[in-house]
Amino acid sequence: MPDNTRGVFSLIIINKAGGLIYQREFQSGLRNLSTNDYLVLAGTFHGVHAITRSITPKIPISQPAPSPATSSTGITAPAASGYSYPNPGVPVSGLDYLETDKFRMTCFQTLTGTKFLLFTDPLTGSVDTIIQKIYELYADYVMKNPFYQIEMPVRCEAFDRHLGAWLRGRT
Amino acid sequence: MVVYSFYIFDRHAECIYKRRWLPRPTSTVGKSRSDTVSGAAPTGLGQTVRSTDDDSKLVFGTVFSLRNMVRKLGGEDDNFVSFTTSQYKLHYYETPTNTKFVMLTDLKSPSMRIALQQIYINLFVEYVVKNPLSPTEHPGGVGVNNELFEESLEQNLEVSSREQVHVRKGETAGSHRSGHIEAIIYKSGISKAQERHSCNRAHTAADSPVVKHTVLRAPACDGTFWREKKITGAQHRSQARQGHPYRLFM
Amino acid sequence: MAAPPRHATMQSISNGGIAPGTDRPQAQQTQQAQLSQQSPGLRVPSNRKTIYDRHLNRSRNAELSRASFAFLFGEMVTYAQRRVTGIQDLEKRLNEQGYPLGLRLLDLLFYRSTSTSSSALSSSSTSSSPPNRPLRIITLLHLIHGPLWRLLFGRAADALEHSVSPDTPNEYMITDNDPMVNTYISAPRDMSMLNCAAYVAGIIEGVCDGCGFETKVSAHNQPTELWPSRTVFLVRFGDPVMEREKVLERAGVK
Amino acid sequence: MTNRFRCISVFEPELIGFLHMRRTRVDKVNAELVTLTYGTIVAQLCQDYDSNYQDVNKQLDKMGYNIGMRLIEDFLAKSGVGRCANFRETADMIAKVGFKIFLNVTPTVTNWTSDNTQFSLIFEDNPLADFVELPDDGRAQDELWFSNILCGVLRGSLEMVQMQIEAHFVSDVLRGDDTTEMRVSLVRYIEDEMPPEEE
Repeated sequence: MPDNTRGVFSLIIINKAGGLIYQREFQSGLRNLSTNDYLVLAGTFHGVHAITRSITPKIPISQPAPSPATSSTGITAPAASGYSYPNPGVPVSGLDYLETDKFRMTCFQTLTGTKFLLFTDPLTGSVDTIIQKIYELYADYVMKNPFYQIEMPVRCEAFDRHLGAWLRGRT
Repeated sequence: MVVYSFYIFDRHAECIYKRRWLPRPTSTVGKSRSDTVSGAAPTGLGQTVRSTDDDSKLVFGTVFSLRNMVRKLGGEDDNFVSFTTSQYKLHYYETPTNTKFVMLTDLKSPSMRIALQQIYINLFVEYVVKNPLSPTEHPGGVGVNNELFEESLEQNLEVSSREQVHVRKGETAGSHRSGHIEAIIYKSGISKAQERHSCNRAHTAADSPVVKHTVLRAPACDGTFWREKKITGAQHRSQARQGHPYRLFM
Repeated sequence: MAAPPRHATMQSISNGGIAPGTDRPQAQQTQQAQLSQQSPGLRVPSNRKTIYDRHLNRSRNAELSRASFAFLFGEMVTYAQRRVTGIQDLEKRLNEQGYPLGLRLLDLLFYRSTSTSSSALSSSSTSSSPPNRPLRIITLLHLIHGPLWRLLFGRAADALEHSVSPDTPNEYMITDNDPMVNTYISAPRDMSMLNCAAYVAGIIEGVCDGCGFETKVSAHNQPTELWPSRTVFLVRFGDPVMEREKVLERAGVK
Repeated sequence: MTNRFRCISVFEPELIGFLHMRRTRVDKVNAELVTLTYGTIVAQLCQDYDSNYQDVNKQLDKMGYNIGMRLIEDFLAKSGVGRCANFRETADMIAKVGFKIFLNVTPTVTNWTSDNTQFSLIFEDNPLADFVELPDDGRAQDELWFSNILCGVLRGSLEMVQMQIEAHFVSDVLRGDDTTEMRVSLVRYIEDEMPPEEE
């Protein structure tokens, strides 16, 4: 159990439409807002996240490099329009980490569009393993709960219980 | 370290300065040096360049909402420092006068907070605010684009980027310039014609064989400036290198 | 010993297909379903291999991911929930879905316990697992508490208790501290009384009925600090079973 | 539960020592429980739709779709795979990773169409259909697709990762065919709902 989870302030989960579906504070460190503020925050962040993805700098390819004819591609992804991204190997993504003086926010977006925002103090390490574990708990205790409706607010007692237990140090 | 673009927004949420460096895309050897040339050679641009003004609006929108979010969560005294995506890193610095400095760099660059502060303190304040010619307010970026500021900005970024990358030996600007480096100087509000005019004027001056480096020399459009600079400015460059990185002009 | 009242004759479906009528009490009218294995109607693959050619213990220790069971069970609950109103109906329906499993598992249990006669399979009850069906309530309950639980959930149940109060001698309790079926299920607050382990209660009921012990089994939440999803299966045997128990007791049949 | 109970036997004493170990999640279950559970689901459907096998197939597909939309999250969380570059890679991911994790089988991917938008999954072993023999009412073997839930699962999970596909069974051992084959075809890539990309 990563010992440095003491620096985890709070967690927010946003569904793929930008709606807030889960918010929980584990440790005080940030100002706590009303649920309405969190709803607004989730909505704006959803938009901002998309914009940060679209303002990714594009490097013009002067002589259009013959895009490697991947013979086996089915319907090919949108053809390169004379631009390449700074590091082409990595898929483009929106905002992943946000640093401020008082806290650090990690945003993990799943391929299905769900976003996990984890707020930790700037020095907390191994944030990626923490957020990966949270995703596994979410996949287990929310997605497998027949009483949870997809894209709706998460009110799964087992999820809260396991998340709290894991983050507060008891396995 | 590669810098992609740099913006300044005033307290009226208007983009008063924008600079984009588009490094050569597929430089095989090491880091593509962010060769910067002022003034886009109008003819050089084959591809359709994305209309640049909405880019700055998007950047401002992002930065503004993130700043508010951070203020709301972390408290009024917390401020937004930087964010990273899988492709780039955005650095942000806001002065108490609500002037916002934004810089987009690649992922490997360290925190540019100090650099932005330096740009604000040494460049913006010195050459824009204290410049009697430029108005106190900068609607449409008027007065920010004076050569002094531009020139020093180049130096600062050039030196600070070289500091980080420990100087690529033997690389001369001229040999890499193959026509498609371009930096779009875009000051919102200034008509295209005026921009081209200022660029041409600098162009003719730079071609004269003996280029005595003077403070007010505006960098040429097509990078010739660098070659002359190298010839005449060698001692300047070496001087800048040993001196502390931000002393810019003799 | 009278044939178990509701033991349905084996359907042509050894597993899926038409389940025995849910109204278990009245005898099944399945006599006309022909039992012949190679009835002309069913086509078989060209290699003529059918499930009867495979050894019954082939998938004995086979394992699948827990997630697949969780998703299937969750979908079963959602499907049942849409067709009923109220917790009692939902639990009744889950119970009915578990019942046929009980009937089938019973024979599998006996086949595996007698054929291997390994002691590991026999529960910790005093006598080694009896070759034929359990005759007494205690041996039946031990069969459920040990081998059946081990077959289904890989471990024995946590406790087996008998009611001490004189007016309910026919009530027994099997306790499972962490029922596998409920791991991922969080019932909403307004349905906190619901316990989806009614499905397992149905299985137990199927096994008991298969052995000739007509009974009613229900699942109840008994959370504790250490075991938040602890469940107790209340097994209530019918009066004919209790009479028979007394007769057998006098006859000294163990 | 007011009346008090006398304990007959707590679970074997020697296991008490393993109390801590037992609490850790064992993520494997007995295959027969899954097989029998699926069997009872199909049986219940046959009863609810009184043996109208078309409806049963449709309902199984719908149930699979609901499962698929949730199962994809579990798949992504546990396997940590990234986005597939093309449909061929998706097919391999489904066969070699997806089915392996959930049903512990690896169907073979064959019969690709030339434009790489359709392929078949051949199941040598189908745990859902263990112990199963279709009803001998002369219709089931022609109308019922016993494992139709799998088609829904594929459709649901791929839709969540922006791929719209169509899947159906072509042959099934339970119907007396020699192989169990499922045909999967890509309809289209679904654009992200996010604001349209810059050109």
